[in-house]
Amino acid sequence: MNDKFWISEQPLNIQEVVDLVTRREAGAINTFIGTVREFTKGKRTLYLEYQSYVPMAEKKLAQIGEEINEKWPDAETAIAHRIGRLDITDIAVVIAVSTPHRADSYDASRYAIERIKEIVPIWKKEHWENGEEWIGDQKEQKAYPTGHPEEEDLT
Amino acid sequence: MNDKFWISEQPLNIQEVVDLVTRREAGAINTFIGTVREFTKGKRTLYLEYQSYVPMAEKKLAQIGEEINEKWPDAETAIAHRIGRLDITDIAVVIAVSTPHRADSYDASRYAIERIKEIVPIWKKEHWENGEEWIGDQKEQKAYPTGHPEEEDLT
Amino acid sequence: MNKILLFARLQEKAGQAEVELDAVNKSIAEVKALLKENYQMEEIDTSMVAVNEEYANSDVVVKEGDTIAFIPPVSGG
Amino acid sequence: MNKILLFARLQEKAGQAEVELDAVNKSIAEVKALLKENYQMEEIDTSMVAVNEEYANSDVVVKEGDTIAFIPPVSGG
Repeated sequence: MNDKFWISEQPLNIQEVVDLVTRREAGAINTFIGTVREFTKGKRTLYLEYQSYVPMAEKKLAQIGEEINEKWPDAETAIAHRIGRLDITDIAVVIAVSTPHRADSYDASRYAIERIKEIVPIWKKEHWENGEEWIGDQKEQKAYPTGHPEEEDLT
Repeated sequence: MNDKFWISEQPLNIQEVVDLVTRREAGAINTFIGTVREFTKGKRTLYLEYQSYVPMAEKKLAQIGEEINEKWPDAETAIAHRIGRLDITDIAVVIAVSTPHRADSYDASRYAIERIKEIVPIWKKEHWENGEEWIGDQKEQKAYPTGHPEEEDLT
Repeated sequence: MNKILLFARLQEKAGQAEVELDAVNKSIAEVKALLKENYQMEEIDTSMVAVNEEYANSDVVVKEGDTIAFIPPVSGG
Repeated sequence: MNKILLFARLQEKAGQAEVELDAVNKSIAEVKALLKENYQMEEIDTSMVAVNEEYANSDVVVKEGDTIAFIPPVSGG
């Protein structure tokens, strides 16, 4: 576990992530919380299972923090991602970015979630009433790697 | 106090606001947390004092929630704003917006904070080492109502 | 009679948060002028006005029992 | 010898999370081909590869002790 970027098998605590970026220089903290949604394109999810290549994932989360600091030098970022079995409404990811002014906190937080979906080795398996499937390639909104990809919503 | 939109003299609890918008239909929750920043344009703030026309402010916060639902029908919004004396790093406002998909949660949350600064009757008095002043007209980034307005940062 | 509410700098200048005034049948513009004169509050010109907790235009006419609030530029968030 | 890590669908298909393999002096492309053949894993073609926890190109040559991970399209968040 990195100090501000980590993968956890335990439920995530929003306040804990926010505390890591709270500071006297910041007037704004944007937080993105990804939760498990019940319905995706009318299909009912029972629960999700997240798997990760943990040491690499934590490095990649930290890299996202560095990328943010290149783009927004005044930003401070913390990211926690949960793995294992998650039920509907459980929190999968918490991103917190603090900046002196609010516009940057929104932009940097948005950047973080997009990058997570691109480079961080974490995989989600959806469990439905009639089956299960590892989801991938979310940026292209299709399930992977079925023969004919099924449209999947972005979280 | 409205159920999801309220003014409080007590410290705000982020989790409490997030809980109000957590639901099975949502996969994304964006939270904006406004905190008291120590320095604004090199000037050191000792503490802030917030005042509000409470019943009207709560109505206006609820109106922002309605405006959000006109623009993003699937969104659920909760907003709490603290008043009274706030020290550096204290939380002044917590906005939480949940939506099925993440893009809307960011946009709606941003909309909320901009509207708060336009229509909600809450005022901030900055206390510095050498004086104090009621701040106003933040959208135009100037202090109000001194003769020659001093540039003020947006939170 | 009407209750007039003052906030932030207006409140400090008036030295009170609330003024009782008979503004019945006066327009908001007239009430503004009255307060500006009585309390030397130029800031009134840049304030919005709310009648019964809702923003109101200058030509709205005050009724018995209406609560009028002067809302200097807000700075929440 | 080298440790090969498999995740998500690749892991299920192989029936194991980890394979020991001597890939020294082979390129990543060659290791991919080897695994694809041995485990009938077409998904390998659309996977990224990491060597020692960092993404690596197909022409990178494996050294003794390197850990190679096959990263199917990710779906975190």
